Amino acid sequence: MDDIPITLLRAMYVTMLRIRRFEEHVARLVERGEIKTPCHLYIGQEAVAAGICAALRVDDQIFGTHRSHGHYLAKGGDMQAMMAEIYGKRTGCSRGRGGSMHLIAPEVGLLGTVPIVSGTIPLAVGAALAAMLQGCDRVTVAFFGDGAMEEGTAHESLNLAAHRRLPVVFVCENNLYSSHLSLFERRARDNIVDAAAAHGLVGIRVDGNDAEAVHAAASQAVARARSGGGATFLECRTYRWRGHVGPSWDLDVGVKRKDELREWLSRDPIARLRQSLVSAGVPTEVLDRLDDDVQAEVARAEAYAKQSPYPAADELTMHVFYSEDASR
Amino acid sequence: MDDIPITLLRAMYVTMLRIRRFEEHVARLVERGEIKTPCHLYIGQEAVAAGICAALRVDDQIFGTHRSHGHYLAKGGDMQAMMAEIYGKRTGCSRGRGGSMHLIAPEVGLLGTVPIVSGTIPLAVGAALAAMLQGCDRVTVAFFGDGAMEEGTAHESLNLAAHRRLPVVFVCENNLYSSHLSLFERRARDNIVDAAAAHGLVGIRVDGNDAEAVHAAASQAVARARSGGGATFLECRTYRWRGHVGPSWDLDVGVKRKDELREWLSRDPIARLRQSLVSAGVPTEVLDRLDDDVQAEVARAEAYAKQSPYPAADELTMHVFYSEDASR
Amino acid sequence: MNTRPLTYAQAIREALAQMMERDPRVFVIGQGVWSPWYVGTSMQDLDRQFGRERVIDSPVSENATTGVGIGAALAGMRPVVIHPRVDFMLLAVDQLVNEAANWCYMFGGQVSVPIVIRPIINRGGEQGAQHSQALHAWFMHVPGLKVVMPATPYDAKGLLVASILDDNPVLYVDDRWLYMETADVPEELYSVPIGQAAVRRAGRDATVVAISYMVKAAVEAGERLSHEGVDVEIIDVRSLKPLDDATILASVRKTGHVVVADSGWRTCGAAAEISARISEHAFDALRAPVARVALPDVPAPTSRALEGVYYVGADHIAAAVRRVLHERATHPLRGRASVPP
Amino acid sequence: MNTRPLTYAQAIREALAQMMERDPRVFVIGQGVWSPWYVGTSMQDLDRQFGRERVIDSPVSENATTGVGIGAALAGMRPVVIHPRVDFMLLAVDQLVNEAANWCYMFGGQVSVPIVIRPIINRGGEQGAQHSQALHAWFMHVPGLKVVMPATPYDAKGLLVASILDDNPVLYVDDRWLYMETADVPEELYSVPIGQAAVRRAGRDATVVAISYMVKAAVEAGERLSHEGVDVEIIDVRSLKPLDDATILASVRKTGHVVVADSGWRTCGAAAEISARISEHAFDALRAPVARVALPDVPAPTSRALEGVYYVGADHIAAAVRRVLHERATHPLRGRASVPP
Ligand SMILES: Cc1ncc(C[n+]2csc(CCOP(=O)(O)OP(=O)(O)O)c2C)c(N)n1
Ligand SMILES: Cc1ncc(C[n+]2csc(CCOP(=O)(O)OP(=O)(O)O)c2C)c(N)n1
Ligand SMILES: [Mg+2]
Ligand SMILES: [Mg+2]
Repeated sequence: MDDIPITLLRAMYVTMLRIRRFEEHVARLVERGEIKTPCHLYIGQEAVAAGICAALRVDDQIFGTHRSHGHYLAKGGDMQAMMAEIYGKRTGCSRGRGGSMHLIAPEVGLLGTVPIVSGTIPLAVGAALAAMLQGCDRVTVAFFGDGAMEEGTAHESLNLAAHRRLPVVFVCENNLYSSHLSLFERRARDNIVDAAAAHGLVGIRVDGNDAEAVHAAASQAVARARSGGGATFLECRTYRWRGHVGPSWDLDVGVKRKDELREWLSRDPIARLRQSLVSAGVPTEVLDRLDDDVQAEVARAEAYAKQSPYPAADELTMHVFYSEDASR
Repeated sequence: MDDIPITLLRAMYVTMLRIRRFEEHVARLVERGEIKTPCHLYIGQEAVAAGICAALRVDDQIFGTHRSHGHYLAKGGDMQAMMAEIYGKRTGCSRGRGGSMHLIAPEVGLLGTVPIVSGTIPLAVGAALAAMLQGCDRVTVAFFGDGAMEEGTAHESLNLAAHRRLPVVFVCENNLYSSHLSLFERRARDNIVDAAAAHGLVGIRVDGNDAEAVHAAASQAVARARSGGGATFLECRTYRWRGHVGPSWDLDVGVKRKDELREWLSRDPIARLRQSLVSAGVPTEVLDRLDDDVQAEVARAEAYAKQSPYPAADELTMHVFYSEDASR
Repeated sequence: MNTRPLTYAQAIREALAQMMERDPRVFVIGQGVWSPWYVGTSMQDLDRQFGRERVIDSPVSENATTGVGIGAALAGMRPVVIHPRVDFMLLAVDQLVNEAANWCYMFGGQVSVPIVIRPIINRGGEQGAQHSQALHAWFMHVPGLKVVMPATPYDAKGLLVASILDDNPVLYVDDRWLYMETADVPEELYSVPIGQAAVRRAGRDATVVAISYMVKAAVEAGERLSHEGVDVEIIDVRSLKPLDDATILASVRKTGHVVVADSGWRTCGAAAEISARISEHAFDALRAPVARVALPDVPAPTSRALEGVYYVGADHIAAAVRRVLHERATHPLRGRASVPP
Repeated sequence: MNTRPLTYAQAIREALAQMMERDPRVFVIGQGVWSPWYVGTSMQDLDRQFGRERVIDSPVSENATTGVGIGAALAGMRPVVIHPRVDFMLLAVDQLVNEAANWCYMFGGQVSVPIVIRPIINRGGEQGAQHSQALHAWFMHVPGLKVVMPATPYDAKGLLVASILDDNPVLYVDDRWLYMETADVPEELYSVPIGQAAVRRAGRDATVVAISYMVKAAVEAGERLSHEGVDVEIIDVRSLKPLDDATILASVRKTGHVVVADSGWRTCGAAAEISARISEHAFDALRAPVARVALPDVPAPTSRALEGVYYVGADHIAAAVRRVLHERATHPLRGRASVPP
């Protein structure tokens, strides 16, 4: 893994910081009551989005879930547009029709994130089929959680992708919880990755808090997909620090996970990558300055969102159907 | 396997003959235009239904599919009532509302067969959950095909059964086809049984044309379920001789399987069990007499069905909702 | 009967608890049933009271979970299957329609599927298109399903009890927007008959036929209109299928003016059916066209600015009543009252 | 244009073939598309002509297959997803409604899902409850979906072309009972605009608004009634959503008597919506209540003895027309014609 160039490590570090600081601020805004749309925070899982997306080209495509602020930023989505969306503004990336759970940035290959669990998995397979039919070497990534593997749609999708050797990478972010239920409250064994082989796919388990490891696994999977070798299933083991939804630390709703959380806090993916960078000789002041920049960017995004107008009442019925004029 | 008592072998043989002769006759009736309801013939797969059901008690429960004449008879359903149902008569097991694809014999534990692929798999899991909640040691069996494993519902059901250690046996009759598509036209690998382990279940592959082997595997699975050991997945490898639907020999609709069929015809499960019985000292005349009896029974069923009345036109709207009076 | 004030959510909980106490066949399965985030207080501590074997929080597997409920019902139980949002139940429509609804008929009435499916309508709050859908009209359309939608705490309890006692699949659709409504509810077990509407306000001038949440809005509109001298009769349908035609038609024959108010989409919604039936059976009595108040044919937006104009309520009902009354004035010959005997 | 007689099924096939020839983005995916047992002759040899990479017969995975179509559409393709029975599509309603229908709105109109979903109604033949359902009313109810139901070979081709050209998700619902209908169809590529009804027979006395298969039945009924001196106007809606109100209302204003004929269930069906709209917008013109002809609220039986009474056709339409005309006689004051100016 030491062959990952330092610029890439740095880029991943910035991505992870941008996600962390953005969400920490969103958490405050939710607490202050400024933001109402349900926000499912990604804090703690940043290495997955950053590691995977660092292995992708701009024209590669990804799909996300209800918990996709991180995927949006990692793929290159505009922070201001996301903040405006979360505020319900007309300048939002979904023009105030989506909120936190429906993000899009087609210009950088984020084709959409939606909160129906498993909903985007077949969409990613379809985008991969499109690439194949179009004769492109584009790769598509589906991000989803451990809970999504309980939906039949996920299994149907794996089978379809395997059968047709489609250029898709399934990224299962196993954060050990599906809302208030831990893994063993939902399945007999901790063996999600075995679903891959059962459907005839390569399946790999990776430490989802290690950006470098995620990036390495993703690079292989993407290369396989791009070269016609078919789909890969990556189980990235990680943990969300906050509650299922909202800013709390999820020691509520009967979930007894205080000890667990303590342990996972000590495996902070950002601290870990920072350590790598420092070991590689990057001065800590440089890293601190990056953080300052990111915080300034978040502040600008907030200001932008706040000053943006809301959609007008008479726009309610616009966009039910597509029209080219309205799409611009 | 030589510890299966001869009476049981004989019983399985009779079951298989009853299925075979019944369906051969149904095939003729379809050809003659007397029967119109779509009939999916089980000929060639008889050892599965016979072997599994021989391991069950009367109060154990089963669910079937569009191809369930065999399951109905093996569990002890009344042949006359099934024939009348296929004729669309009021005396049919479903009173003329079901036809060949919707069979029921609750008095012997056949809770229902329906043609939505994978539709009854969760129902069987639910009946098993009921047994657990009721504190009974009843076991439930779900019969389904290889095609059904492509439906997400099947996977969801396996997970639920594994997670709660429910007393259910999943019997996947892998006849290598889902209507006109062979296995490899639908999945990457011939490894259906691996789905079991992926969901945390015991999975076993068995020769579905060997009634004794099926019975042995079923007995173990049923014993495990009954004793609180949880669910088992059995992949029974077999072959249907006829077309997906109707009496033809399925050399039609572009399915090039002439060679394959020839080979499978030579593995006739009935001939094989007959061989076992003969080896065990049962005289062939006895076996031939059994066949005569079965043929006579089929003739009686036909006569019964023919002379039975159709439902009256004004009964159309009866039974949309349940009422105790009407249920009798 | 002894009564005390309960919220709508508490009334649901009480129905479940009392039925589970009384009948060992009753159990609960569904997503989020251990979590207030999904079901509010409508199931609070039920798992502690009855054990997690009988109050089962399920994996994210809507279709199989629903099928498990149906299978358990076929094997002698009385399951209540919870879908914390109608939107998620879209994944379970196969089991609900292909299996539960058809089962009794398909097998000639010999067996029943005594199951309650409880999808919760949970909208607003900037959640958007996939977390706000109300599709009760779909289920009205399907033979073999009963559909109830309580609008008050009293009915929340009584209709849930009736649904569990019913031998058929019943869709019990509750609305999170009603959970904090409070009213006197009897302590005892009682049931509200499925298929009977309730007159929530008697009136002479116009009939408002309202569904679920819109009953509350109608009552508000009725208050307001009374100050304008308009005397509205409000019918709470309570049960969409079977629909209590008699109560609705009696009111329409009296007032000659009708507004049907639904919390679902307009086109092919429940209000369309009610409107069509009124036209069929009380055509002579109508002095103005039947008006519909319903959601516009638009997915739910998220932005508060759009949510504010998307949802309908008392204002819309009041405006529609004024409209139908106005139309009367311009067509003096319409309606039975004007037809010479 | 050069025309020649084609069956309805052949017309579908021709639309697919011509669109695939013309536009490399068009491809087909679904169950049974290589098998006449599922799709009749409507896709005959398409796989040979265009290759099995582009005409994909799918595993029994309705929801994922539909999602794959949607995903491909998002990535620049123009998929046609086939469900050989509406009943099987119940498993795909999640992707269809939660994703396809909502997508454009959810993302503020920036992207479209140019997909055609083609569920086939395939009933009768003693197949029963799980193989006979016609649920177009459901999809009318959902914002963001268009729904077309061709009744003739000409429309079968032209509406399919229009559906593929449309930038939005279109449900193209065809009916196996129409597959052998034969009529002249142009060889050239053409499209029939979505949202325009067609007048199939001009008449003065009563309007029959008919959907899909019921158009044929209405034409038969019209013939019969003409011998009784009753002159019926027949509207083929062609597109359920958007619905061509103007054409329907113009006819109703002319005749004052309406029968709406649908091949789906009655309660909350398409006929309910059409009836409600007519009442709303042409109330003054109505001389009798709008009558509905539709399937009874009963799952499909199997026995031929019951199928014979279950399905509706020309007889039912003719009877309904007679009924609405009779009602006129007893209420001479109803309808614009009778209202003094
Ligand atoms: C079809 C569907 N069912 C249920 C839900 C409710 N729900 C929202 S998020 C979630 C948990 C999903 O867990 P997982 O897939 O592990 O993702 P995570 O939240 O851990 O990132 C659930 C059950 C939903 N949104 N969609
Ligand atoms: C949900 C659903 N999708 C599609 C079909 C059409 N169909 C009927 S039988 C069948 C093949 C099923 O194959 P398999 O499960 O292997 O059973 P077999 O016919 O081989 O016994 C299909 C696809 C259906 N009945 N239900
Ligand atoms: Mg998770
Ligand atoms: Mg098979």
